[in-house]
Amino acid sequence: MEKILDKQRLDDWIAALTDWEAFAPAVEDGVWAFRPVVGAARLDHPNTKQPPKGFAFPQREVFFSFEQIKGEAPRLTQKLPDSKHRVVFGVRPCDARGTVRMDRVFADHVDDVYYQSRRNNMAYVGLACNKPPSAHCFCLSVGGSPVSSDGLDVLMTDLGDRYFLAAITETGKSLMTTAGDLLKMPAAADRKQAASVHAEAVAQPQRAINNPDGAPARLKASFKSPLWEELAQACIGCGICTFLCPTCHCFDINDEVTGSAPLKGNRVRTWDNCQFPDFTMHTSGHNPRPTVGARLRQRVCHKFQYFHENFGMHQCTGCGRCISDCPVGIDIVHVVNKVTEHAG
Amino acid sequence: MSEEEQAYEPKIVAFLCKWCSSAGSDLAGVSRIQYPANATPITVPCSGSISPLYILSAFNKGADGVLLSGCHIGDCHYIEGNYLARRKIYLIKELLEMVGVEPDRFRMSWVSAAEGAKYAQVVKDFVADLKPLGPQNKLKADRT
Amino acid sequence: MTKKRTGVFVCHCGNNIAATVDVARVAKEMSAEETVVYSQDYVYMCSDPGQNAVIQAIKDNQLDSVVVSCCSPSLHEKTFRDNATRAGISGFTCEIANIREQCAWVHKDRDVGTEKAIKISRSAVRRAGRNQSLEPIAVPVTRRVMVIGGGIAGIQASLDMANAGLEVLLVEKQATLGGHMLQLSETFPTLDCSQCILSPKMVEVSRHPKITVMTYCEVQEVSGSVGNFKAKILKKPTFVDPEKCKICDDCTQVCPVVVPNEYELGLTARRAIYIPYAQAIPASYTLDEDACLGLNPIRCGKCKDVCEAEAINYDMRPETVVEEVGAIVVATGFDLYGQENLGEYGYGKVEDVLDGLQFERLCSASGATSGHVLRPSDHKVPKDVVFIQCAGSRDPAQHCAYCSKICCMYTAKHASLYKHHVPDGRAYVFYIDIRSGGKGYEEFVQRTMEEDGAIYLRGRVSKLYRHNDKIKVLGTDTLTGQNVEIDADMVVLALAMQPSKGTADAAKVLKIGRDKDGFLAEAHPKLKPVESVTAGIFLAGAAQGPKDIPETVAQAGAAAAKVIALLSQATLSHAPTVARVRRSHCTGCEMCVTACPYHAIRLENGKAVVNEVLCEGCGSCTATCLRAAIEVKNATQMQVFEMIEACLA
Amino acid sequence: MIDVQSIRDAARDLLAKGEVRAVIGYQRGSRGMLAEPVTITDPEQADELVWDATCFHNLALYLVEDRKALAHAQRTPNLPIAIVAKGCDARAIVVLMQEHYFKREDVYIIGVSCEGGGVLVEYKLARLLNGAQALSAVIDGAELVVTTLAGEVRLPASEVMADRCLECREPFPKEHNVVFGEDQTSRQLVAPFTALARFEALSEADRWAYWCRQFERCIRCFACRSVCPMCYCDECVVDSITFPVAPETTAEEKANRIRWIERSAVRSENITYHMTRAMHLAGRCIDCGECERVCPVNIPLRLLNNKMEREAREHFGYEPGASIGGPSLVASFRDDDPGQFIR
Repeated sequence: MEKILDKQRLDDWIAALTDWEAFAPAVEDGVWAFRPVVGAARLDHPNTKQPPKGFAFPQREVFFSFEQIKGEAPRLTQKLPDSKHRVVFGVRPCDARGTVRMDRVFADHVDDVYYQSRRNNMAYVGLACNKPPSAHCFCLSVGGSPVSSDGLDVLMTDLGDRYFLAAITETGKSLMTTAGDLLKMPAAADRKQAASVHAEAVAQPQRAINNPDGAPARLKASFKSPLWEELAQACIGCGICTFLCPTCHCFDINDEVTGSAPLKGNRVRTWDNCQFPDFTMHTSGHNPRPTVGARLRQRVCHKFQYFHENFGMHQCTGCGRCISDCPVGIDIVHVVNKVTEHAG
Repeated sequence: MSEEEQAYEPKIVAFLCKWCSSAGSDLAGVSRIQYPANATPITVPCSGSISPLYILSAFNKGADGVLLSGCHIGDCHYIEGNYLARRKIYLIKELLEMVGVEPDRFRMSWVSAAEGAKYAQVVKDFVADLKPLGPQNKLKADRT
Repeated sequence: MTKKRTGVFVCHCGNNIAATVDVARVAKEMSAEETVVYSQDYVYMCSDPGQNAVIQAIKDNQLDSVVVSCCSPSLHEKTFRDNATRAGISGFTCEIANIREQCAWVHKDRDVGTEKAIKISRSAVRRAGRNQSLEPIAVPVTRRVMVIGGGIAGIQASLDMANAGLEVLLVEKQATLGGHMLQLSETFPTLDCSQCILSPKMVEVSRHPKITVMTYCEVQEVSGSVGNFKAKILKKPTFVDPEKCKICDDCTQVCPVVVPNEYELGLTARRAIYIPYAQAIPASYTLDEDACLGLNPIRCGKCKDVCEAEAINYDMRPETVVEEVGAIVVATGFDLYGQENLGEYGYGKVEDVLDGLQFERLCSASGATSGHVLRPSDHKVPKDVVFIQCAGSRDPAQHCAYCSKICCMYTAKHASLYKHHVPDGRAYVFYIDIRSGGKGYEEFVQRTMEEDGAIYLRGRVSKLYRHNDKIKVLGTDTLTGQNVEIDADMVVLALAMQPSKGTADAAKVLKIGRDKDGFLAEAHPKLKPVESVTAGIFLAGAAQGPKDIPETVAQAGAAAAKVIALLSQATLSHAPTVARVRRSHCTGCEMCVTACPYHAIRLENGKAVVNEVLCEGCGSCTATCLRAAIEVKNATQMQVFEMIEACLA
Repeated sequence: MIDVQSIRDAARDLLAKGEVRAVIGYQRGSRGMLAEPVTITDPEQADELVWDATCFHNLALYLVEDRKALAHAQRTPNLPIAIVAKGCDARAIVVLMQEHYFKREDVYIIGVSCEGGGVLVEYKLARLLNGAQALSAVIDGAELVVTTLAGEVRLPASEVMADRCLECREPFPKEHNVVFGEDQTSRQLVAPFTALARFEALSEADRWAYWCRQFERCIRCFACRSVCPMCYCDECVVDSITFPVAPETTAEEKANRIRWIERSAVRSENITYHMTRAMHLAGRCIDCGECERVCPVNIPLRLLNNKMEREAREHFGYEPGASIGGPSLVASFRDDDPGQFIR
């Protein structure tokens, strides 16, 4: 299904989605984030500071609450997420491809009920990148594209005064159907313009990983490379790269105790981060990844080797956030290129 | 004062130094001076031993007000613990106000072992000042 | 960690607690606590049956910690800690929840009171749940004392302690004992001769079998702590063997070097080899190395040649000895306020402007003028003498803010003595107030004014200068509002007392605090006036603050009594609730070292180390440390954290 | 204007003569014009060093990292390590030495004066360049010289400089072994604490609304503390696991870390974290502003630290980073410290 939406009517479409809570990029104190749509939604954002991964995988998730009266067995109460439908507008193709990877992780071997129940109620309406939103975009070298529809329910393309909409999934179709008359059938010229915009977008210069297909094998051969420490030299061990990543999904589980007579509290999942020095800390005091180099290697190899071995795809969608926001200039494109060049 | 304010009972954590303020509160007891029960005392060796984290933690755990009390300047059992406290506590007080926590949520006093009536008054005043502010939700952890 | 087994005992205190607090409910609520295995209430927990119940419950239930919810810990903490000890567990595992003074007695509403009592008790349970079993720290003691300073304070303290059987080491920087009191002519208010009352004490000290006198010695370094100090003492060479010296005075007759005599405050001269004064203790000469021509027979050698007793030995060298002592008394005394600071009174520039001590020497029978008051410039009898009080005292803007306390009295004494010496002379006293608190003091001042006829002028001297052979003194009498102009023959300044240089040195060596004026700081201004902040170091005399002789002697006695009490035990017992360092977390930033009021923490190999004997457990270090690397045992941050939680649950 | 070659020559000499074991400096990275931290050990590498208006980083952090690595390897080197240090960086080094983190002789400070300028802020520059891509940016006196594809542009430095640099009171590294550039400490661009004063003029409700928004945004990536040279603790008090484990660390210690805050990135925990951090930096923060720069969600952390700095300065006469030997702010006191707030 393909349609045309007058830019002026975007808000009307959102308003028509009465069964959905709608989110769109908004800027607060210079930070772009997906926020509930209040008033007019504008899709003129570069990219949001954080990808939309938190909708299905929030930074904090309560699994269950517990209470134990002294001498009795503990009582657990599961806390499943609400069943509200949420739709996110303005998702960039790279982030949508991140969602595909998250879906694989949280459905592999076991279904993560918390992730699944949130994810099943989500819809992503994407916006093709006519121009790269960041100087560090490299989606093309990791199998993506600025106009990719992978992971989206609807892909929108900016045609100037109107959007070209393509339904990707059944959910997407129903979102578009709900709009009724707001959406017009595209004319041939619209289709032609969309196609040319897409072609131009793909032709935009981007940074590149030189040999993405060869990366898994080459990284495997470079496990002991001295380059890791050299390239990580400036790393300060913060969590920016992974907390802003659309595919990083490591977490920690904690009991947040709120009272002790009776003992009660919540079991909570929070994001964790392989770049934190304590991530792999053992109780014994031994840390198998004691250095910045070991931790950078983990991040890079997880994305370009281990994940590939498990799922047949890179766990990186080329959004470039980890590059542009790194406080000390650690650049995953540079790292992968440098290590793979010197492999073996 | 509205009825709502009347009914609301602020929860106060009161850090009292062992030598002066805790003894002062004992004297209030011996003198049978009645004062509101909102403040639960925690006796510490010295006001100088109170880490700013104690104050933040009390607010985090849901205290509506935090009271600190030590020996008057010059009377510290440990000579200069209260001087160290005065400087540190000044800084945390400024910081709390800076982020917009109502200044009346946090109070420090010097109460000597002979000032039972003063201790009672400090608590009375604090409770009266806290009531109009209502529950403290700014720093309180939402544990749901 | 195995879980604690805590017992909770809630006291009714008759109706004192039970009237406001539902004690049974408190006991029941406490039994729901994770660590509580036993909980009861009882009408009088502190009664014999109550105490026995605690002991029995500890034994029957294998309790390892106890909470008693009752009255203030100031009343019965010791009682119940002793019970815990009697029952075989550490007394330091016992906590008191004060639900009487801090709860039942100050609230009327039973529900409210009960709720608060539960919070207080729960808080104590949490704290007890993390108490360590601690035993008091036992420290063996050295039953020896070092007294620094051989003035009247040091002499008195030494005698008192030696008479109590303690071995005393009396260290004096000068060549003789006696200090400033030795320089005084008479003492107020009785006008008895200073040397006559001091000399017998000096002799007693020198002959006392328990006292070792070390004159011409300086303490260079002190390490260790209460009960076990090590002092490094420098023995300066006197080049005269006191055992051999016969005090014949032949040596001074031949010595060619003349230098000002310190003992006479420069009013007279002495030789390079000298005895400070005739009755010096030890009775021996000292060769002033700095003044001597060279300690070398080629250079001079006259004294050695003439000494028949062969007491003079040019080869003596400085020597350092290390002495072990259990306690230290600091009696390093005072100096007069720096004369150079008082340019406005012409001191040092205008002849015949003297300080109080110089005037003492002028009056003294053993002084340069053999007890005749003669002015130094021309040895004439001064007929008009102006005494200026508060010279440097009570002047926060330019000099010392404090009152030197004794100057009103000694100026009265000076005026009185002067009139006794020169009955037809006129004594003028400029004063701000007369402070004459003390037995017989006010009467003495009155006698000086009325019987001796000293002229007291309330006001300050604005200016003085030499005018022909007189000193022109300009001032104001604020009582009459008149300007006063006096042509004086001599001016005596009642200079402020300030801590001696030796006091500053001692404070540095001993690492004890000084107050803003430089006097030694006492551990507590009211309750510990003779203790320094460092355990085992005591203060006596004017080093701690301006005081007169009787006060000095009293304080010396008090310091001695404290030392006697301290060293009467074979071992010292110290509370074990002291700071502990988590070495893994300590980065050696030294903040705790700076913050500790007791100098109980030092850095060793880049990590903080606590001297448990010096630590008083105040917790200043805990609150200062940024990384929770130092905590007071049984008052840890974890305990406070849980208590906060208990208060807000 | 400092000739970068002089810094390179100094670094090369030090390494070639064996006077230092490494030089911590700035190099050009792979991300366009931005400088990034580098540690060089080979004199040949000296030519890679750069000095320009993108040398944001407070390199003192790497002295800390170096110390940690040495401690981990149980090595005591016999040569100092050299570091390129701006005024703020040098103050940080002073605080570290005040806290005995290393000794003066362990560090060779190659001071660089910021002269009339400071470091730039990327978004300010981008706004002025109107889409043109900057290839390099150097401060020359009161101007920023930017090279773009279209040629050289000169911009007023004050319009692109970081707030911290505009408010800087000491753009010259007083503590140094060698120093390049003029001492222009007396320059007055913007009065110190201007941003703070502006913020403090807000009402209590507005202040809270502001911080509430900021702290709700925090994702607890801990970049602020990771980038801070003063946050050198092996284990932060707000972390709930025992990180430095020594042979004497008991199981109880490991199991019973105080959880002052939870790992959940929610407002209450975030605010407790940031306030604790501000308290722990009181008297230690030298206003390099790195925490604010690196924050991915733009929390104005400098305000908190500035607040503590100004209070310490005005009420306790305390200047962080002024003296190696002085006592720390919270470990000391003065008789006349303010006490009017105490009842």
